[in-house]
Amino acid sequence: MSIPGKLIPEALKTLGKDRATVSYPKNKRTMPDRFRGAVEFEPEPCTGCGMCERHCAADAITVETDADGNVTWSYDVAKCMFCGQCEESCPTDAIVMGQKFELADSEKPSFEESYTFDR
Amino acid sequence: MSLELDLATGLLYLLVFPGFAFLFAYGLTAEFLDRKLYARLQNRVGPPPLQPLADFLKLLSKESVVPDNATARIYNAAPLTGLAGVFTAMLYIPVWTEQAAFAFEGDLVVVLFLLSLPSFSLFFGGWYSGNVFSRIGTTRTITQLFGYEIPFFLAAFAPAVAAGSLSTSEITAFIGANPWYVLVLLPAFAIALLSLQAKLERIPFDIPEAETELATGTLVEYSGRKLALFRLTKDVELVVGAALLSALFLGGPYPAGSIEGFAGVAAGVVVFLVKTLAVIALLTVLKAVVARLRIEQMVSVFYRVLVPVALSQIAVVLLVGLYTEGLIP
Amino acid sequence: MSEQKAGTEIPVGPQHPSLKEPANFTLNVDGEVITGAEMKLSYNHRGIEQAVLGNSYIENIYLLERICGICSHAHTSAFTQGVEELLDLDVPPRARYIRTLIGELERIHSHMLWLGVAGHEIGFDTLWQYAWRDREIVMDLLEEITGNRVHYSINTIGGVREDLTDDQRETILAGMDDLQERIDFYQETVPNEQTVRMRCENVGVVPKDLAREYCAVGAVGRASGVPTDVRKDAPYAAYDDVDFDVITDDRGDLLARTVVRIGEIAQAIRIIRQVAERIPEGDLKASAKPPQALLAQVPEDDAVSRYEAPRGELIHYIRSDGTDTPARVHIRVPTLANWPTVVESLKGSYIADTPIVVAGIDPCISCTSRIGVETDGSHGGENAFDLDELREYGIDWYDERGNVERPSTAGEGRTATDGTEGERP
Amino acid sequence: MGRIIDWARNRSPWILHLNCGSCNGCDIETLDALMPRYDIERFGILKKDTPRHADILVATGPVTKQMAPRLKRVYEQMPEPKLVIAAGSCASTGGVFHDCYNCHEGVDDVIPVDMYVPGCPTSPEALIDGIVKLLEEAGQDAQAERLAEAKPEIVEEGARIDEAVPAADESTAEIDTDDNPEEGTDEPEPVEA
Amino acid sequence: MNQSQLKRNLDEELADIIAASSERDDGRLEFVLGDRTDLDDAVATLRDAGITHLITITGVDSDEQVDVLYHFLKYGEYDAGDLSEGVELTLRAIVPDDDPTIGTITDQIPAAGLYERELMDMLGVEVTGHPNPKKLLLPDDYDGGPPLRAENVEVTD
Repeated sequence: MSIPGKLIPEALKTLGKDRATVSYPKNKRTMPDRFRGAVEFEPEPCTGCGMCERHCAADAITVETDADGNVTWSYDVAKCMFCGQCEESCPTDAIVMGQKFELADSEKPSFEESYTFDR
Repeated sequence: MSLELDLATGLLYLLVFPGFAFLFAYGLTAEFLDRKLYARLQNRVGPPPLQPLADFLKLLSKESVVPDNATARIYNAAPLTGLAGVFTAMLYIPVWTEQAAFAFEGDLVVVLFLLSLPSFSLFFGGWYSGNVFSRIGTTRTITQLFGYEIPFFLAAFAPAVAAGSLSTSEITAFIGANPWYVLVLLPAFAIALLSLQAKLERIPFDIPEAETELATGTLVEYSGRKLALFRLTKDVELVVGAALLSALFLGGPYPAGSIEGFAGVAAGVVVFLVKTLAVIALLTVLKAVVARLRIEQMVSVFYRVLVPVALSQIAVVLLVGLYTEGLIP
Repeated sequence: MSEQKAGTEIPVGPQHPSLKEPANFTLNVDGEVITGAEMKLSYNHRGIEQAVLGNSYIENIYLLERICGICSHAHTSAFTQGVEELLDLDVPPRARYIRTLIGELERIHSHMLWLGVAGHEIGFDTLWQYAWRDREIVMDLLEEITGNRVHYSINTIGGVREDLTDDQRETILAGMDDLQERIDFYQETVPNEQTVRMRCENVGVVPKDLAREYCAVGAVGRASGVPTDVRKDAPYAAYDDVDFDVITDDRGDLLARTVVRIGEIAQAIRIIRQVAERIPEGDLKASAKPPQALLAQVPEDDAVSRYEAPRGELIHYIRSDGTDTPARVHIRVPTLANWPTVVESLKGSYIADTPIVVAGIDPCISCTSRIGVETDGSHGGENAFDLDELREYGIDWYDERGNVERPSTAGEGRTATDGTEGERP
Repeated sequence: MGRIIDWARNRSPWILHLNCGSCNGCDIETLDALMPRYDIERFGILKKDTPRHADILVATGPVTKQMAPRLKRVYEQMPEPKLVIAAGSCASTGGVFHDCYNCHEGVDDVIPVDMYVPGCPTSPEALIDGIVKLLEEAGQDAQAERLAEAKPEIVEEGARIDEAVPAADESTAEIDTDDNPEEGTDEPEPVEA
Repeated sequence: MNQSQLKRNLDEELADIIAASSERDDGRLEFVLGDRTDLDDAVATLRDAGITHLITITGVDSDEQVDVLYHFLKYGEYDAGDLSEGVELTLRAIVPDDDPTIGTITDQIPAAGLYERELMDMLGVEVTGHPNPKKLLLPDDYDGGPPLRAENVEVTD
């Protein structure tokens, strides 16, 4: 039977080390380039093709075109699963995955955003 | 000294130092230092200094639920008994001089008994809260109690045998007068340390509250201020246990104990704090570097390893005593 | 719920600290000894297999990714490999290498996670903290390469979505150096720490024949001496081109599984180094067509896709009917294959061992209960044990495997028993 | 007094993590927040294992049909004041599982939610952000509101507790401490070794 | 033994009870049972041939029949780096929708217990002789039909 405590040297070494903790809310890190945060939408290039809606497994994006040709693009970040398929499917780069991840909110309606524009 | 003065000092001991106020403050501080050191050992930041106080106040302000199938009277009374026990125990342990606030021949036994009270209060509280987890937790508490009490008592009696007295204060004075006994008593100190860890139900002996098996065991149903009291009990028990160990094995306030006057008191308190914090730090490191044992492993370690060691320690102490008295060459 | 009348029943879960996921066990205990286990894991059943049928293959990649957050790459890889088989697509080598890379990073992340959780289950919180701290190395790499810490979403039909830059290769190699150092430490420390040994040695033993009988897969099988590994059996992605060993152990207990898993991390580091060093240049996708065009070509057919997930062999069965939505996707997760071994090894263990025995197979309940659960038994029709038979079974079980104290005669355990039974309302 | 209690509550939010059918992603990230990298203990947050000890319920996953009653029960078992965080997109709205036959559409289908934290999964940072926001904004109001709404019940329960134990626990503790030593205190004899 | 050899051997041994067999491009063997009542014999034969590892049981519902697929694996074993590949093998039994029953194979392969219960829940195929045919994965109060039967699947897109 060996004596327990194989970890003691490591634990004591750790005492001398810098702590591993980030000081998150105080200092925010820069997210990596590829980080997939909330979707950012640019109405300008959008053609209203609806590929994003079609490829969205969570149905977070809806695209509606009314009789007058007005396109309503709406997005619910609380449904979004941040897969980035919409960005890839968008033929005109109207959708970009942003860097924003601090999305917490107590009111559900504030998660929805929508753009109506003419095509 | 007049009776009034006696009464006044008595009350001071009780309520301020080393009684309620001091223990409350030191207990919470000890919890903070314990958590902080534990966190640092794990490479974390750990809680802010006033954390235990915030926890305590928050719990006081929370709803305190009595579960439907609990036996309300016992369930409600349990947290107080343990707390009362540990607060009382402190009065018999020397703090700034070798003389405890209250002392009499045989007070060591009382202290040891009072230190067992929290386990019993946990047992009653857990048993009567009517939850299956807490029932298993309480049976484990009691099983564990049987496991550690005997080695703990034996270890505590080793210095008592050396000093030839059952009074904590006398033992402290004896160790203070013969500091090399600290080395003789090292094995007993180690055993007492392990037993104290088991008493406090901390890793590796946190079997009764094993969070991964029993949620928090005995305390599963407790909430609000009753939980706060249980937590306070643990904190104070930690301090009192550390103080007892430092008094029995490390010579209490020595070498500061002999200084006269206010400086002596101050130095004594400093030495007391240093020694108890050292004991607490040892307990924390122990908590950080091992895995939890199973209940039967814990009992078997205590019975098969620690009890024989404690017995031989007493034999060694006897021999050393005989040797110093010149009875054996 | 349970057929047993006597003894104490401990409900474990669905909210229970040792199960990070909702599973519900009812343990029948005699004092500290488990005499029977009834499991109900359907708390996590979401009905994904039906939801899959209403979505296109593209959407399903992301839906299936969310079967499990720990083996998300495994699920997408298995699924896309299956669809590629249906479509007869040749995935370009660079994409295969990237898949291998992510797969191995995920394996490290999963095994480190397991090591930490296992530490937590046996009350070794410091190990938990250390393992998860070191796991952050991998999490950072994954986030940098794929854009998310958990759901990488890097697979797409016919290839991968993101490239690996040279900078990232450097970062990976540097990260692997750091990690190697840590893994050496764990390899040295964890299996040799006495308290870990006390908790893991001869606990939850699955002997080789039992592992065979119950078709155990992955690290559980390998720790019991069954050397199965899809990466060797039927190499996919780039596993043909890289050198690695299959770690096996013949003890079959928890310690063996720990050793095997830590060994696998070391192997994964080896694979990742090779991949980062020799990744070939080339395309990322088999076809430049947009996904919608690819999906129009799915023939009516079926495919079985196997993948060595961190927990073992993962199977996706995909049936297509010529439309852009699948006609059936059946998923067999490794945890499901390993459940029967848990039930077997629980019987006769101590309550204190439950978490670690259950955790020993690295259960992934969200994977498992997507489809199904198992209650006590499946033991060739003998599952109508009553309490005494179960107790006997437990004792026999311990006797056969030796070395462990016979539970029901252990003096201290009994103290608990009598009290618990006596006062039960 | 109220300010002291607010201070204490804001500095000691103990969380209870409940997986209601999530994919694990949010769960490992929630636990990850306890680990050295993010160490939410520096905010005084502890992870508790029983609803009785917890102040904030962190629920993940779309809430499966089977899990819904349990979620409700766990919520009811928590002592007031209590707060609920729906961690992750699934917990907020059902997310990718919103049309599965065995799922509810998020936690708020079953119990009231005070803070939604979208993300798939919620990174530990997002969760910390959520808890901070919860304590900052919703915390006081929501607590006060719920307390006001739930008053009848609490008074009833409180009454029962108060009947069993005289109001001030602390003072009782003091009295106890006072009593016991009194018996054995007579004259501390100075003894010499 | 490679898959073609294995197929030839099995074709011979199973000649009486299989209706068709095929080897697919990826090396997977498929055997179609002539009659679902022969399942037991087929599994016994496979076991004798050393194929004991059941991967999973899949059910696929088309409108008038449920195909129950038993996926097996012949282990690829390697010692000291020597690798021989595993062979996948599928046994297909056809169950008509109007009489959805099939015999159990749990007595021969204990691991099948789980998969058969899953089959019962999700596709409503009753597995006769199953030792523990309790509801397994659907919620206790679930009252819809088997979720994977064609009539219960709503195809939205």
